[in-house]
Amino acid sequence: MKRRFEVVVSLRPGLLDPQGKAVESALPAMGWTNVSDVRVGKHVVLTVDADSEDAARAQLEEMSRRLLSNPVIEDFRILTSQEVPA
Amino acid sequence: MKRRFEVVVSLRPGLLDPQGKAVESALPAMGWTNVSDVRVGKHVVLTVDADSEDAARAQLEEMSRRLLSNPVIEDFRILTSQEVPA
Amino acid sequence: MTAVAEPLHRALGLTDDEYDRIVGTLGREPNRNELAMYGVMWSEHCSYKSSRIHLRTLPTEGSAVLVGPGQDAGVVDVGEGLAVAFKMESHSHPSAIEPYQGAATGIGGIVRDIISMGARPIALLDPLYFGPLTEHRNRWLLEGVVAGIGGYGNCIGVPTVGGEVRFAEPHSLNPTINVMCVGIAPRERLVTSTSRQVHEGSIMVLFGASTGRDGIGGVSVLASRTLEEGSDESRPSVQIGDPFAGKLLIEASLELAERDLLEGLQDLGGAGLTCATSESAARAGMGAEIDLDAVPLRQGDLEVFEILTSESQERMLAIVEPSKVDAVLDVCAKWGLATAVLGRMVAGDGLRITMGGTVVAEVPARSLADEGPVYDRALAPPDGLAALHEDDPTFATVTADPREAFLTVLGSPNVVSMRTVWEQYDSLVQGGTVLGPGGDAALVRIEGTVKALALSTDAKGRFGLLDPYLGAAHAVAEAARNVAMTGATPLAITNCLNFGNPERPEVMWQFAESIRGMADACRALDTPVTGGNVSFYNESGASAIWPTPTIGMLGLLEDHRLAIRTAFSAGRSVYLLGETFPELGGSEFAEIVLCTISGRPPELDLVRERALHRLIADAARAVLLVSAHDCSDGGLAVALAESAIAGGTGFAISLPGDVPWYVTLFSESASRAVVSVAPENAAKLEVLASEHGIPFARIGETGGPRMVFDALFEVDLAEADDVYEGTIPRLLAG
Amino acid sequence: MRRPRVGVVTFPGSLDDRDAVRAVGAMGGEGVSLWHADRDLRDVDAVILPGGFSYGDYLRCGAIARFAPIMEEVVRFAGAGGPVVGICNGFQILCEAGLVPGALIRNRSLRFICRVVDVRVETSLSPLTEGLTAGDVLQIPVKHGEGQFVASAEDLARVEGDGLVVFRYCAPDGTIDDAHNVNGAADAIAGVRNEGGNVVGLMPHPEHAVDPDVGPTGGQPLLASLLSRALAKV
Ligand SMILES: Nc1ncnc2c1ncn2[C@@H]1O[C@H](COP(=O)(O)OP(=O)(O)O)[C@@H](O)[C@H]1O
Ligand SMILES: [Mg+2]
Repeated sequence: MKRRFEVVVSLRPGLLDPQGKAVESALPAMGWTNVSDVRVGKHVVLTVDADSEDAARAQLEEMSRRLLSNPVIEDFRILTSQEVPA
Repeated sequence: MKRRFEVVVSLRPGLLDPQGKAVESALPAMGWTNVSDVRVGKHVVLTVDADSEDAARAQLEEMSRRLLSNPVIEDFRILTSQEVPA
Repeated sequence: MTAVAEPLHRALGLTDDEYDRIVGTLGREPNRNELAMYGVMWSEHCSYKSSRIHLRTLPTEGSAVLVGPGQDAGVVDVGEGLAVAFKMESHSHPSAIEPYQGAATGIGGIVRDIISMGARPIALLDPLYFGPLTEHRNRWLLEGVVAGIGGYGNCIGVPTVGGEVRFAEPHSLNPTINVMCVGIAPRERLVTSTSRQVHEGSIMVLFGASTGRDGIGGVSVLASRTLEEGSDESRPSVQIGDPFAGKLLIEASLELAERDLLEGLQDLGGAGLTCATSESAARAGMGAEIDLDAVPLRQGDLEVFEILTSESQERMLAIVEPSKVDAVLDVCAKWGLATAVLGRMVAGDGLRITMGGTVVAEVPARSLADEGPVYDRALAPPDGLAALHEDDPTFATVTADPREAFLTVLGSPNVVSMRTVWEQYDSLVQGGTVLGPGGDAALVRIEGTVKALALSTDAKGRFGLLDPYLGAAHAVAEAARNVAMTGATPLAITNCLNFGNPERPEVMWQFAESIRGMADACRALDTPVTGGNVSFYNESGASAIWPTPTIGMLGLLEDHRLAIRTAFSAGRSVYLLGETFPELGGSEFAEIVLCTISGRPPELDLVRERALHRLIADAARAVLLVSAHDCSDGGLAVALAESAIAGGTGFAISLPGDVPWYVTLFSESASRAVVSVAPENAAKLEVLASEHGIPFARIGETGGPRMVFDALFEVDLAEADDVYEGTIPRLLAG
Repeated sequence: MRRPRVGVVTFPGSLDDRDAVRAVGAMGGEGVSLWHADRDLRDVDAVILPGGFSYGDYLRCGAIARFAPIMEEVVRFAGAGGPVVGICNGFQILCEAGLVPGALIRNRSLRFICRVVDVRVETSLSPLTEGLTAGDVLQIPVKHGEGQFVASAEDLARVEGDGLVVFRYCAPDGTIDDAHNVNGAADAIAGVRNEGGNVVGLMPHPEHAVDPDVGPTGGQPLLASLLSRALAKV
């Protein structure tokens, strides 16, 4: 059974996020002075083929830990999961 | 009133995604042969200070169009929005 | 957590004696902020407490040396009113857990060492040592480290022009990541403790990134004592680099130096504010008053000790005469950098730190910066060294097929082309790269002159394991030889000394022997030590790295148009300069063909070595040479093959009948080079060689699509090229 | 006759700006440094947006630089037919500003690549190629991590149909093949121009290919062409 997942990988809170910083400091010049705390992370969408949703989810979590993120500096979050009609 | 938004910026479906392809081709070597259609995009979280949610959302959409995404190759999606307790 | 049980100072890495010493200095118990400051400043990393007495024995004087060890970087005079600052550093421990950011912040740090001398960074080099690429984790480490070095170096516009990559099992658990930066400045613009006078009342201006909870590392135990469980989650010891901020910091710092607005300039590296403020004060023989309320914070809830010890990147500390403060702030604003007037220099030697109007720490600046503990640790040679020496591969019975052996050695990851690595670096930016990666040494033109700097980094892990004295001496000799092969004259070195745990007598013995070897070689080659860095504790569980003193050599070529390359061209006569002895101990051939790392490293005649360098320099000046390439890993066979591959032309050589083929081809005897000359210049070269007392042999001719090793075997250039260029890509593909 | 003045814009994070000024000078022009925050092109005859990592290339290469004050002037200058060249990061900025078609994403290999490549000239209708003929092959270095040219199917068809391709990566003999497509660019595209033919963006670095002491010289005819175009405007 195939499921489509959305995973978000983001820098741990407290860690410097140069990208977020750059966006934040660019906005005022463009007229937006009301934006703050910008953080930029990765958004990964993928399809996992497994017997059950739990199985797929378990595998995805391991993938996220081992490949999609480096736990030393990043957290990951599985956002959504939906079955892919065969 | 401050609201925290989550925005996802992703490559247009038609375009091939080198990062996604790289993840996909790295997985089998690590023992996962059941993953497909990997796409990697950006996940932006930011706080907008505006009079109403609609106002904030309208501004965010313009920001996303003009800065956060490049309409020539990317789409954006506002995922979530929640009020930030003052 | 057991840490909670033991006394605070121990949890901070201070011994009971060191704690008593602090109490003695202060005449009272230190408060926790002061304890945190001593904890970081008296750490091995900042205080050099185990290495200091040995480092003192290194030769540091030289006619060209303007600034020796002790400051952010060494500085050498290259004439025409110009000075070159250079320094090497390790970032191994951070890279082992987060290769990209670990290596990237390593580049940021070494670059700031150079700009704090007022010099513009013009070149980077990156000697790297990993475990075998057959393991996935080692591939992940190499990919991440290389991407991180490129990610930072490429983004700040400093060309990465050289380095090296070697592989050995002990580096699987302890990747060794060294980075070297070279910068240039007009002599009068140098910002050194001797060239600039700091005055009482001078202002300390902090500029660059804001301060966050970065690299608090060990000191975070202080936090875990005051905050609930798991709170240290938010106190990561890994720093994130911001190369864009780093680039702005370079431009702002250099503009400050150019406009003569500085009395002093210090980068914030290890131990952050604590180190920068105490060193600035101690160097000026003064005290300082610091107000932490002025420090721009990234997050609000930092504790005092965190602000004092944070290693947030991309920050600098300027010492400024009061009348020039506004001008300094303007320059920083122009480059979009945050600034903070931190405090001022005062008479006496007290470092007085206040926050919210109250004194949070008050200690003698010198006691932090200069008066840390110094240890004369026990030395003892490791067991089994004698046995290793006994089992000398030189006398092994060799059954290998010569052609197979050649392709195996040429295809060894320690020998093959690292193009896959160095193509990920911008080696061209700034427009001065005469010779980039891929030859013996890099050559970088000095803008506005015809001179060029020659740069090479080298370490000899296998030799060091078998004999740390010879290992270090060979590293110096090879680095100098690489530089000399371009026609340049070796001037001075910097180094990064990578070792295991100094509290183990075997490691300390390896260290002491390496220092001895480096010192002797530097004296003999007249290349004084201008600075460096010591990285201990490259050890996990049972596995310590081999003694790895990495040498960064700086040389000068008077006219870059005289540069000699390694590439053959057709129709030339090939000479082997120097003598080949049966010396296979610790050789590439022994490791990869005979599968043993044993015996003794080759002997090293430093007088002969220097004569070879002078011969090449004279030959270059006389425009005699078409190519020159030193013999190192893989011996004569690899030197010939590399010159042939580089030039896309083959060769035919004859082999002496009375010496075993594997000695002739793979012995790693020192002080040798393969050069090629136009036939009409052969006689001149021979005369010159004799004048310098260098034995020579005309061994063959260049040309054709094949490498012909007498009647022994032949290899098509294309086949050799595939082995040489294709191996690393194939290994990385997994 | 005065030397053509070629403006080189320095954004925060620009890196090859000094190299571009030097190269223009070496080719007989006058390199004029322009500052991102100014609204003044100092009446130059041509503009170069140089390589580098403007604003760290964070978010997207060129995404932030394109909003710099001076870009309004560059857009106006281009609109008036002035010759504008974007090199590497400058190319990315031109794309972001919509001055040339397409966009540039991570290299196929996901690795930064610094290498001397062969590029084939596809048209003489650009400020860089006036002196050259389609089919000419030049040696020029590339050095980028995000140089893979992409465009939607429709845009790509238009780019090809209207002959907007100025350079392609090629083999030394000029043939186009995947092996020499250094970053996986669509149709091996290394450089494109606008419909007006006065704005061109390319990933290779001509400013690093004029001095024989430090590399190939494939950039010389390109900068020579730019200078004569600039002169024509004088
Ligand atoms: N990590 C690296 N970064 C940059 N250049 C490198 C790197 N590794 C190897 N090189 C380059 O490859 C060439 C060969 O390196 P090396 O094998 O160490 O030469 P040698 O044996 O003469 O010391 C040198 O020009 C060196 O600068
Ligand atoms: Mg070397």
